Amino acid sequence: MKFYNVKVEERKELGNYTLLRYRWNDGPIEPGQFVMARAAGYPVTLDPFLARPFSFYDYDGETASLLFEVRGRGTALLDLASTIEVTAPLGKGFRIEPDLGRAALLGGGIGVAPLKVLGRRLDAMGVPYDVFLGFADAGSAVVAREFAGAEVATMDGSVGTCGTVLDTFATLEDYAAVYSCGPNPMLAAVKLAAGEKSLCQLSVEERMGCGNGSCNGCVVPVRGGGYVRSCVEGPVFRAEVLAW
Amino acid sequence: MKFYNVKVEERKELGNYTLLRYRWNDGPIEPGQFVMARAAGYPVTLDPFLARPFSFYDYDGETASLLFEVRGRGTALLDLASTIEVTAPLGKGFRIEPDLGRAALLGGGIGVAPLKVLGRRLDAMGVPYDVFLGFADAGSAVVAREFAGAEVATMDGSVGTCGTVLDTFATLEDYAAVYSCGPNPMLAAVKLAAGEKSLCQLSVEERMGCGNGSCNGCVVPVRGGGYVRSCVEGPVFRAEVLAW
Amino acid sequence: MVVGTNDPNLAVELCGIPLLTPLIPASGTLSKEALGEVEGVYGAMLPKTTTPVARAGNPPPRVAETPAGMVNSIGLQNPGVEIFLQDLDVFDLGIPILVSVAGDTVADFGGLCERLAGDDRVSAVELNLSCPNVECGGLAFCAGPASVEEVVAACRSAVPGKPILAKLTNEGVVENARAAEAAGADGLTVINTIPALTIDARARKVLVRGGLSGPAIKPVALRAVFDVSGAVGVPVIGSGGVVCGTDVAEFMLAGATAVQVGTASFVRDPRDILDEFSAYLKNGGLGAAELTGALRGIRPTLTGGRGR
Amino acid sequence: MVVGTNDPNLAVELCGIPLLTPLIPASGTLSKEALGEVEGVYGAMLPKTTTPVARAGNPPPRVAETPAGMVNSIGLQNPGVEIFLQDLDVFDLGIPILVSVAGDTVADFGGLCERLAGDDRVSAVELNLSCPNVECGGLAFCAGPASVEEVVAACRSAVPGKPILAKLTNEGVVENARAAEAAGADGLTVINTIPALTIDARARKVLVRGGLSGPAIKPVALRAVFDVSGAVGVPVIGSGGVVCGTDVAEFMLAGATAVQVGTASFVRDPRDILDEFSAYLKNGGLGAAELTGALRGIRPTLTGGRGR
Ligand SMILES: Cc1cc2nc3c(=O)[nH]c(=O)nc-3n(C[C@H](O)[C@H](O)[C@H](O)COP(=O)(O)OP(=O)(O)OC[C@H]3O[C@@H](n4cnc5c(N)ncnc54)[C@H](O)[C@@H]3O)c2cc1C
Ligand SMILES: Cc1cc2nc3c(=O)[nH]c(=O)nc-3n(C[C@H](O)[C@H](O)[C@H](O)COP(=O)(O)OP(=O)(O)OC[C@H]3O[C@@H](n4cnc5c(N)ncnc54)[C@H](O)[C@@H]3O)c2cc1C
Ligand SMILES: Cc1cc2nc3c(=O)[nH]c(=O)nc-3n(C[C@H](O)[C@H](O)[C@H](O)COP(=O)(O)O)c2cc1C
Ligand SMILES: Cc1cc2nc3c(=O)[nH]c(=O)nc-3n(C[C@H](O)[C@H](O)[C@H](O)COP(=O)(O)O)c2cc1C
Ligand code: FES
Ligand code: FES
Repeated sequence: MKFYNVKVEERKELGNYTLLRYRWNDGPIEPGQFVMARAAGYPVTLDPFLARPFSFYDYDGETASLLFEVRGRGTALLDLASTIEVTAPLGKGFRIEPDLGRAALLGGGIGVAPLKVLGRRLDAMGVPYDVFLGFADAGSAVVAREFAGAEVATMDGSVGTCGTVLDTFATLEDYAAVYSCGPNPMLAAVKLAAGEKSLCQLSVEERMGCGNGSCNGCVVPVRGGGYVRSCVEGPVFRAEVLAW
Repeated sequence: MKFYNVKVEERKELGNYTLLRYRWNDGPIEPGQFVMARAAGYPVTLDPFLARPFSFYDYDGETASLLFEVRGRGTALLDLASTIEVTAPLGKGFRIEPDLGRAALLGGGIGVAPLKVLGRRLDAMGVPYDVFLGFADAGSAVVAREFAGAEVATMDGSVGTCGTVLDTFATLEDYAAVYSCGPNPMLAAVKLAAGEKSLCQLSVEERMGCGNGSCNGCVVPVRGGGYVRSCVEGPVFRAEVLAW
Repeated sequence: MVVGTNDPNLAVELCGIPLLTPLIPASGTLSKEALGEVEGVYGAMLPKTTTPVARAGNPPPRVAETPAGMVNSIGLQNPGVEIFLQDLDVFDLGIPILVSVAGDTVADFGGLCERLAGDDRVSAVELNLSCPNVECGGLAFCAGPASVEEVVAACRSAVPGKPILAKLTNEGVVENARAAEAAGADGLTVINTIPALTIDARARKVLVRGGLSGPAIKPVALRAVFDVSGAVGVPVIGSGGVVCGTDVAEFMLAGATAVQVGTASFVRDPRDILDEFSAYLKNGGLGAAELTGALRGIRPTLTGGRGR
Repeated sequence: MVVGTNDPNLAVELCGIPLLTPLIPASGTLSKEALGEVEGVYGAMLPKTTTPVARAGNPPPRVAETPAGMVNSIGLQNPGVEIFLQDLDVFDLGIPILVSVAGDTVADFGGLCERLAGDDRVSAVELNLSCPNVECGGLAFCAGPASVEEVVAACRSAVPGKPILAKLTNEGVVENARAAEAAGADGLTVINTIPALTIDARARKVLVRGGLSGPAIKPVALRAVFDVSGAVGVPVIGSGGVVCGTDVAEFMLAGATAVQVGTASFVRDPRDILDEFSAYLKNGGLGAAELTGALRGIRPTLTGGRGR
């Protein structure tokens, strides 16, 4: 897989999360697409060995930004990096059908990442939407301020409703489209809450080896049996496709 | 093995070589002793896996400095580091016998490293000495200016005599003591040139796993058969001890 | 010899098949989606192992990172040989296509080889005798020399017109290599992933039980290639942990005629690996073919090629 | 249980021998010169393998770095059992001393065990059945279950009063483990280094042919520990690539009763590894002994201890 060496133009901390911005004018980016990224250093350093998948948080045609949470060694190194290596945009993003009506954007934890650029796209297309976000605590919830008017919940109750993103709304029935990203268990719950009537799209989170379809590592079970690769068929899937 | 995390106080390029200076006031340093060092990052990064041995280039009681040549990934990373991890001084250095008379210091390539602090010690003890240095080319020979009055040779003849350090003198007979560091083949030649009469000490260069005697990896063959560990019995050996 | 010329000669011959470069994508590590990037990099194409009927593969998680490597447990997910052959043309980049096959029984292997025997698009067949993830497959009945010999012999007679390459696991590799050669294998691919396990200590559960690949296993693979190429006369294809041009050189010096790039293609552009290898050759004024076994003067004989 | 208390309980019992911590220095990776640093870190001491007579070891180079690991070919350099025992007191840090032995024949092993049988300083004997660097030794005649059983049986009767631990290589580890248990081993150390080779591509020569150790082999060692502890009833000591506290936890979750730290002690202070492991336990409100096999509820029985 080809990696591009890019300078970190801006590094900003949004509570527990880190935002990295870098120049990207090599082709369009769809909301929901992702990159494989790591701190620069190959081939001099092989650690971490694999690149990590990150959704695009924002994109203005000139610069793209990633928003991430430091979890293990890969993100720890990324957080310190002044130069990073990224792939071209990967995967299939959110499909937007402009004429459906009001949309709901649901994010769980760092799953909020792809919703920013998705919101921009919806604004541009004049699609009305509401944002519902769930976080572990206040430190993670800081990013919520980037989503004006969002309904927020935290597990520890320190900000907004006490509970998960699913506790931030009574029903999703009034929404023609539901777009969601977060831990898989949350997505399964969102799928249930969204029901059959709406167009529900979920950005799944699977471990990836390559990001370009080569390893068959990132699969999700699909209705009708078998598995498909979330890095090329996804990461965004229509809820009804997933055998969850 | 215990590693100390130290800031790089100064980084200076001496031609092809890099000098790194860091604070070290935790005990004395003998000329010829070495440290195991690597760019900081453990345990987050495991690359390179092993630390590398480096002789002390200089030491003023407050700060110690290393002089190194970038060869592979370990030194490449070290060259970029703003913080490094070093062990306490290791091994046995040069034994100095003040009353012997004039000494000859012979360095080959980066083997010049331990001769700087050795020279300081000889000065302090009032021992007269001459310095003979051999390098591959002018870029490596730049460091020679740190050794006033040194006889210099380069393989490509770009600086000083054309040839090796062995071509910079007619004979070593007049020297009561010979101190040398460089590639092992050069050391073997120095041993021959020094003959039996003088006190000849050689700082050998073997691959090391640990640096503290634990792995038995760094051995040199000794007279009388068998091998001894150069990291604890050396790296400086009396020439006659080595079965070269 | 290419001393002084500007681009070193990268060509090698594998079982009578001329390869423009000694690099081959390791089976299961290059999908059709990624083909666009590899024009001119590889000397032959080698898609993921195919089986008699479709396999859904193992449930996720299927991959886990490890120090300088990864553990995978894909479970040979593939559409089965018939659909595989329908789609094979997409892998046609104008270079020879090698096809990797695996089954649960000797009959499976034989049947697959028969199916491929008549297909002109297939230059050679690689027998995956070593997939550590299909408990009922590869390992189970291909663990020892006896079964290796049986499978290879069956395939040998099933596909008389094409070279067959036996892909071996590290465990017992030298005995298995001798058995494969005796049974008529034209070449050997050494090695497949090494059985391994990863654990998620926080969740206190097994993460992935599968095969280890990547630079971590390079020294093990190098030893296997060195020992096998010293023990057999057929060409050896190195596989295991190649991540840069020097690694390619090391495998060829150890005795490999060609070298597979697998996991590395997930984390680097394989073209960089070829460029680095090319620079290495240029530096030494060598051609790729001269490297094979140069370490000790041994060069596997290139006989046994049934090249078309 | 230690929930809520400030320092978790690190103690474990190995073949009836109480250990203050589950960490043990892997044989051949801790010399007397380095003992000063390890006070309080290890639950038992384990010096480098000793042989009937002195061995000079292999010529340098003996070590080479590899991705996330190293290959060594020391060749069991040691002064022989008599001098070893004369100097043994320096290894007395007030914790149990395990002694590793190796020989070229069954008689060698038996003789070494007899020599140790009467020495009260020795709490247990580890049989190095697996050193890949002594071609005429370990591997050569300890490759299969039959020879493993023979050696262990001989040692069992030679040293009736002390636990014996059979240290196994990865190849064929489960069968060899069953054979060792059947022959009376009280415990098993899994695994030793993995046969490997490094090449200097620039010089075009073999650099080191020996055994691979370090994080690179951790996933392979974890699988061996998991499979072996599921197949035998005696305690298993994990060895292979431990470099941090989480690694220790992973090995114990996989089924290890104690864990050896080898190569990591060259690149880190082993005390940090213990501290990290301690923090892991505290985090989960666990004691070290509770981890063993917790992954699947299996805990090796602690019978067979012949503790003094
Ligand atoms: C399509 C996609 C988009 C993502 N977008 C974002 C994002 O915008 N921001 C963000 O912070 N995170 C995102 N994630 C999750 C992110 O990839 C993981 O948090 C990250 O890989 C963890 O790496 P690490 O080095 O911190 O953890 P480590 O534990 O060191 O990772 C070890 C290995 O496991 C993999 N891994 C560990 N946790 C996860 C996980 N939750 N999901 C997938 N792989 C994992 C790593 O990629 C690596 O291969 C996304 C995941 C996917 C699949
Ligand atoms: C006692 C002693 C003192 C030394 N002092 C200095 C010094 O002051 N300045 C300096 O530049 N160099 C010195 N060296 C040599 C230095 O250790 C190597 O150049 C360095 O280890 C190369 O590491 P690398 O990552 O650049 O090369 P790599 O090829 O990446 O190293 C791979 C492995 O091989 C080992 N290795 C490679 N070349 C050598 C070598 N020539 N000697 C020992 N190990 C090697 C490395 O330590 C590492 O373990 C000394 C060596 C010894 C034994
Ligand atoms: C994700 C993945 C999938 C693989 N699938 C196959 C396969 O289908 N058939 C096969 O023979 N080998 C398969 N392998 C093994 C590789 O072909 C290769 O032999 C091994 O990974 C070692 O080489 P590497 O370290 O360069 O990856 C797979 C390896 C990986 C990492
Ligand atoms: C330099 C070195 C020397 C070793 N010497 C011995 C030995 O004498 N006896 C033995 O049983 N194992 C020996 N080993 C193997 C270790 O004890 C250990 O089993 C192996 O290195 C794997 O663990 P690690 O990855 O933590 O190092 C040695 C390993 C190394 C690296
Ligand atoms: S991550 Fe490799 S196929 Fe999706
Ligand atoms: S480097 Fe380990 S004993 Fe000298």
